[in-house]
Amino acid sequence: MKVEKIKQNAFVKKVGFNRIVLIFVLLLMYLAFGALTGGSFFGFSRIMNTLNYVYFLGFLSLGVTFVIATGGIDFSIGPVMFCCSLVSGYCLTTYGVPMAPSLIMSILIGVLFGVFNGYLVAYWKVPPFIVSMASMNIAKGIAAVFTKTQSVSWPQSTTDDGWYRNFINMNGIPVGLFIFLGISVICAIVLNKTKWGRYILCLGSNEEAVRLSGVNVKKWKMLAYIICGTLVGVASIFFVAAYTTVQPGYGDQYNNEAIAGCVMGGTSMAGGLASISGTVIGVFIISLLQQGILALGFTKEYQYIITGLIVIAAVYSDVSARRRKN
Amino acid sequence: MANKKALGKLKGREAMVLAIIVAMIVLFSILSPTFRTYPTLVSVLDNSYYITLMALGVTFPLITGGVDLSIGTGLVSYALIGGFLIFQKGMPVGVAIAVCIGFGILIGIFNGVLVAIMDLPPFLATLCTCMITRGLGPALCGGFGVSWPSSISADGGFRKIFKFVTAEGTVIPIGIVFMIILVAIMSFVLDHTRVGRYTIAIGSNKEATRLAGVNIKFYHVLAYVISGLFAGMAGVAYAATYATIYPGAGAGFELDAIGGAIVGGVSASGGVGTILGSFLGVIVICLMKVGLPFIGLQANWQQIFTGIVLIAAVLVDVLKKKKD
Amino acid sequence: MKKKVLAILLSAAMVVSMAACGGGGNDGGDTGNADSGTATEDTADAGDADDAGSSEGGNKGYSFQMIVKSFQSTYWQAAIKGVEQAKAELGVEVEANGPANESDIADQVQMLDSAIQKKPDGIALAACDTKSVVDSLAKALEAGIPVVCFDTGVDEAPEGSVYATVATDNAAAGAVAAENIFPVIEEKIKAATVDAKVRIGEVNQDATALNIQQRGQGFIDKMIELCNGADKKVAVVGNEFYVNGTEGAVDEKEAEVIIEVGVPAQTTVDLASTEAQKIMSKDDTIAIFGSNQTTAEGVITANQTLNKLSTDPEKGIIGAGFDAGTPQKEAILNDQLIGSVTQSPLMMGYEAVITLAKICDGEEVSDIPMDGYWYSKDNMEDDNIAPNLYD
Amino acid sequence: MGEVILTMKGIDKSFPGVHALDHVDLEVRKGEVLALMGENGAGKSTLMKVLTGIYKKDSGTITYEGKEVEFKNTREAQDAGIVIVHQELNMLGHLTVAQNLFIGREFKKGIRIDDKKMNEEAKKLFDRLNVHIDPTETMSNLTVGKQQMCEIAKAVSFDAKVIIFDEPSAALTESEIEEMFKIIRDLKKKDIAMVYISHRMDEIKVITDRVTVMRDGTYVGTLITEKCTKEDIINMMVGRVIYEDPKTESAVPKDAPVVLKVEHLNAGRMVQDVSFELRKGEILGFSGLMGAGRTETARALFGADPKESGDIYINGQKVTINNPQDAVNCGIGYLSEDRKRYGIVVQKTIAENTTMASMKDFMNGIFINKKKEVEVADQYVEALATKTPGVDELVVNLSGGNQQKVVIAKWLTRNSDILIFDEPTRGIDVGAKNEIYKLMNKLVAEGKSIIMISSEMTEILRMSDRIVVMCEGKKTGELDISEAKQETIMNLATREIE
Repeated sequence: MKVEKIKQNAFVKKVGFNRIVLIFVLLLMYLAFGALTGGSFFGFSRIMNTLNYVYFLGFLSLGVTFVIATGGIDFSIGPVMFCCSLVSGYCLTTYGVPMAPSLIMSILIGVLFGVFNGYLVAYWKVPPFIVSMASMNIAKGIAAVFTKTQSVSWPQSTTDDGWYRNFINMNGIPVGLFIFLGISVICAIVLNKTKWGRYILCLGSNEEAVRLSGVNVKKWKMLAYIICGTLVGVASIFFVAAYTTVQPGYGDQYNNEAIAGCVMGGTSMAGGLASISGTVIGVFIISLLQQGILALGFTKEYQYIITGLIVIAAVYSDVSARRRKN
Repeated sequence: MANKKALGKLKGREAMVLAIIVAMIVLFSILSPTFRTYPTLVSVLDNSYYITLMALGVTFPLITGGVDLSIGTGLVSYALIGGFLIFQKGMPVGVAIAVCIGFGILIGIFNGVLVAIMDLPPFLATLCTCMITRGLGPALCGGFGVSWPSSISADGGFRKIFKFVTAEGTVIPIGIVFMIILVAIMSFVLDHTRVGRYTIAIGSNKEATRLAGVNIKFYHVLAYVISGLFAGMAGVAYAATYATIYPGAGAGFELDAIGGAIVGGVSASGGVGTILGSFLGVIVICLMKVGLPFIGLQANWQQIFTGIVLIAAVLVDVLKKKKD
Repeated sequence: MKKKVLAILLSAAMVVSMAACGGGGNDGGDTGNADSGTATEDTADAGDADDAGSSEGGNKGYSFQMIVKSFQSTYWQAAIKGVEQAKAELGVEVEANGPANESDIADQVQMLDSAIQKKPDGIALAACDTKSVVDSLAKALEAGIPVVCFDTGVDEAPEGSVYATVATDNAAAGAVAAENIFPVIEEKIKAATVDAKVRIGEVNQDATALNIQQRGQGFIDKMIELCNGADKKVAVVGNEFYVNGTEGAVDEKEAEVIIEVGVPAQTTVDLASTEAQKIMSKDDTIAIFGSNQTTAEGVITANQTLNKLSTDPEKGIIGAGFDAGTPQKEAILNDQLIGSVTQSPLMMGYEAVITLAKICDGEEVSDIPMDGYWYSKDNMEDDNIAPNLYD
Repeated sequence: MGEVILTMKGIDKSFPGVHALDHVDLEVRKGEVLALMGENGAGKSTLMKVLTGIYKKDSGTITYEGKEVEFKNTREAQDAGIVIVHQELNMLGHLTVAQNLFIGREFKKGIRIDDKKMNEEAKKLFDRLNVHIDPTETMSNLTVGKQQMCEIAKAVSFDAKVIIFDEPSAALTESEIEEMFKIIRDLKKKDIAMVYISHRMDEIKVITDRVTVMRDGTYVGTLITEKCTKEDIINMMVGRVIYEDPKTESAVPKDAPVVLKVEHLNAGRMVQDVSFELRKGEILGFSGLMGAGRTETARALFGADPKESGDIYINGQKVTINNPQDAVNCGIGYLSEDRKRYGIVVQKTIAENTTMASMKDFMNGIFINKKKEVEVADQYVEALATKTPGVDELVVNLSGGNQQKVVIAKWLTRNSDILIFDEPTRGIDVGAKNEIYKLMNKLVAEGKSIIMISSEMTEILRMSDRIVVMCEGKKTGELDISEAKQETIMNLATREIE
């Protein structure tokens, strides 16, 4: 038994340690960028910019965390997010649907995609990877067909309908941050303290065993995708709140960044092991990176490359850590 | 002879896909008179070359139970770098092509190392490479779009590899001939050589293959190298077909190829699949790409249909499994 | 465990080092462009021999930020070239940057904000999307940083934030294309009847910024006007956005002339060419217009298989493009396209910087409208055209 | 007795935190079968893996045919003539038998693989061992037993001088074991040395010449098989006698109520018209050969696999069971033979696994009552004497026996009255086995009822009150323990085969 005791401590440490290192990295990066951009990086409005990116990316990451916890994957989130705000935005601008319903609609569309993905994965056993591919195409297609391939601009803050933009920034107060952290906490509770999270994590680790314990795994698996869909819907609101305009046919790059943030946070692609706090930190790292790269006058390309490399590093450390444990 | 039976099953799948292709062609021809013309056929092929090449390559990682998402953004950045060399550095086209393919192989090796040696989940590893390649091309050649020499220009000869224009201006899509040859070669490689045999073996039971004394690391890496190699060739095909290569494009190309392979009966869980299947699958995807606009549907419908077809293709397998 | 820490530190280190070289590059003068993709090297190669000589010219020592839509299309290389010239003449710093892709709206907004925080003497902006930059412009106003819009105007910009706009009148530019195509196909249009319709195609990139929309619409409206002039009724079919957006069009049945608008699902040449193909492979098509570089190249690509384009309406389809780039220029020289409309990216870039400098000198500035020039085989060499025909 | 072909001296091997092998010695002679015995984790497999180059030894020497050797990988060992038949089957399901046999050493014509020749060679090989397998059959279509045969055939096909069998019989039916023994004897004649790792005493007695025993990574001693008794061996393995005699008569009163009644259960080829009753407080043994359809019956009954027809009555009430949920709600619990896949969630803690089946009793509001969870888990760790530092231990870190206990705890927490034990002691070492047996007896004493599926005759005879025998998916007999003899069961189990 002594042996196992040691292993277990190592494991506990791993989980805790992980976060510490991440936060350390985060600060390190912040300082590095700050230094390199001659202080201008520490400005308040710079922080607000970074947050703008954090919000929608954060919700995407939170969502996909649940899916990855089940051992699945969803990389339709980016296009689906755009689909949400395009379709509802088009209704808003063209069919004169009032703001509030449009926002709700955004979320509902997200939920619908969640149901679609979840149903196919859980009940029809279609590999998640393929479902993602499919619903990615479908989301892009629907959005484009619906908007007649025109981009949609949500109202400016100055207009009467502009109030929705207060979600992220009400005269200087980063409301969005509070909402985001609030929802993160809820997610953390759901994942760690409730039956939902327990089953989602367990079936991510060994689905058959959970099924034979008399648990309706299909239901819980589907739930994970629905949660993801919902959060994607929320993300779409925060995206338009930050950038007003969305256009059909895009959004892929956000999949990668969202998944990256989540994996960096120590959520294991193998499933069964997920951490909301990690995801949140991961998202901050990604956003800071994006912000910093731009601030340094690099183009997006460099961000792609660096993000790619970082995620590889993160995953490799996760893999090798697990290999050590077994 | 169960082996025959197994073969038979796949043949069945290919036959099915072939039937779908015929059905689509008939349908489109009925609905759109302009579709049933020689040029359209040619254009379907034109659109298919680079996707086909990707699909032929990516079939190998898929059969090992992995996947390669980096091919789409990859091929664009290879083509970009090639074009950059021709125009900014005034290098001959031949060199550009070589570089294009060379880069493909390099990235292939990189993927291989990540997946086979560092043991990362293929999906995630290649997703990262996808990001990296997406940045690589533009980063290396300044984020500008470049165009390879056009068919009329002196050294535009390489475009004739895929499409030969006779004096009277009739177009002969000789590209398809090469595709068929490649399909033949790769089928042979997959079915009758160690490379193919071990690729399947790895997809079937990696540990067992290792214990059988096979150098799985090598063959596993090789699968990704093949995929990279073909991505490089796809880069050339793309440059040969389209006037200008724009950076940032290419995201999503891989899905057409992988989708095609899946439609063609390659199992997402590895161990099963044929080259011919992948090839036919790609044709289905390309028919939709080109065909749907002809029957008066806006281009965007194509994406929706691609999605649906993909799901359908997999559901067929799922249901078949349910049966036996 | 160690491995994990190591790996993460490693990646951190990587970030820092990446950043470091960026920073290194940054303090150097015009390497701003270098960051934004070695633009300077390119343009340096691409000519501007006098650049070196005249760089000692006037020295105002202003530093400007320039945000372009992207460096994707060679169009922007020309713009940068113009900027280089202005820099050389005025001896000002210009740091240019732009998203990887004309549709990375979010990125551009971020870049604009970054630019503002760098507190430059002025910002030149070519907005990918005219709506989403509005807030940032307001920030610029607060920070008291003058903004000059080039290539694309921002209508809803907060009062006083944008000092001047250096942009092509896209509607007019689109019309130019129509005006030049019409005479060639006039006979055919005259000959057209309700039963024997003729078809004019237009391939339009999915319009994010207004300018391409306006361009497309400008072409359609002008064409309708001209056709009505030849008392033929016109119907617009294809992409609903334009079908609904057009006045003076009639129903497809009673029209003699049909304008078909194709919009590719995404801004990629392959999809553009598919759209072009769809239109060109119809027997009654007599002309086709690609309303920007990508779509024009789409038309050319489509022709590689169809081989239908010709400068003679009797022999085939009349093709016209927009902007420049090697493929188009070759196509024109080889009688595939009868011509194309170019804006003056070089001048725009140039003017934008000049205007900023003026603002800093406290001079009055006003909008500078740029024309779209029609160019064809005959006038490609002219002095007012040639410099704008970038590769 | 032939001369020594292989000696391992002072082999030492440590893994992070574990001293797996502590100066172990081993000596194998030509033409003998050497049994290598020891509880799970005694280091048998590790030792063999060191020998065949899967692991690298820390110290010690391996002398093979007079020369000191060290193999870097299985391939080298194979080439030298030392081949291992692995415990877990190493099949490539998508390839054919022949392709499997020659994987890694295909015959080639130029760059082309010569499948035709491979099939012929495979055929020859099977004829030599007189087993009947079609070389062109796809591997995944074969029965476990047949696959095991292929493994052995493969081993033989590297004209090996030393063959190591790592629990080869674990997955074999009695008849297949017989077949295998034939092959082994045959190989002995060919002067081939064999190391035979197994838990099954009776086999050891039958087939081996000498027995080397290991305990906790150390060498204990070697015995001549004829000259020793099971007890001797077991004593060396565990240091205490635990062997018990078969039950003689049922402990269940004749009038005990029927808690479970299954009528005409049908589920595919493996379950045809199976009917039986289970009484309160009874252990109903399910005997039969591997692939007789016992597990399938259990799974169909439990709703894990779809069933075509059949009625199930719980305490006289007819119930419908379409999925595990229904079954669990009817108070049935299923302990699978393959714990790691079907029993436990290895990456989770003991507590989490314990409450898996009965979450709803551990909720207050929408939150999980972790405190209660831990309490209950603790109770069962007490009650079942699970060896663990605490209930927050990850199950992956427990030994097989203790994992089994966690699964049992799971069902007790759900207080299921009917427990299906499928091969409850597979892969569990002798000591822990005994504890599980005690536990089962305790459970029935408390009024639970148990269906026990087991391939080990001794286990069946020792535990069951009644025995149902199955063969080829049909129920071929039902015996009271008092009338059950090994022979009677055997020929019920094999009736239809002959």
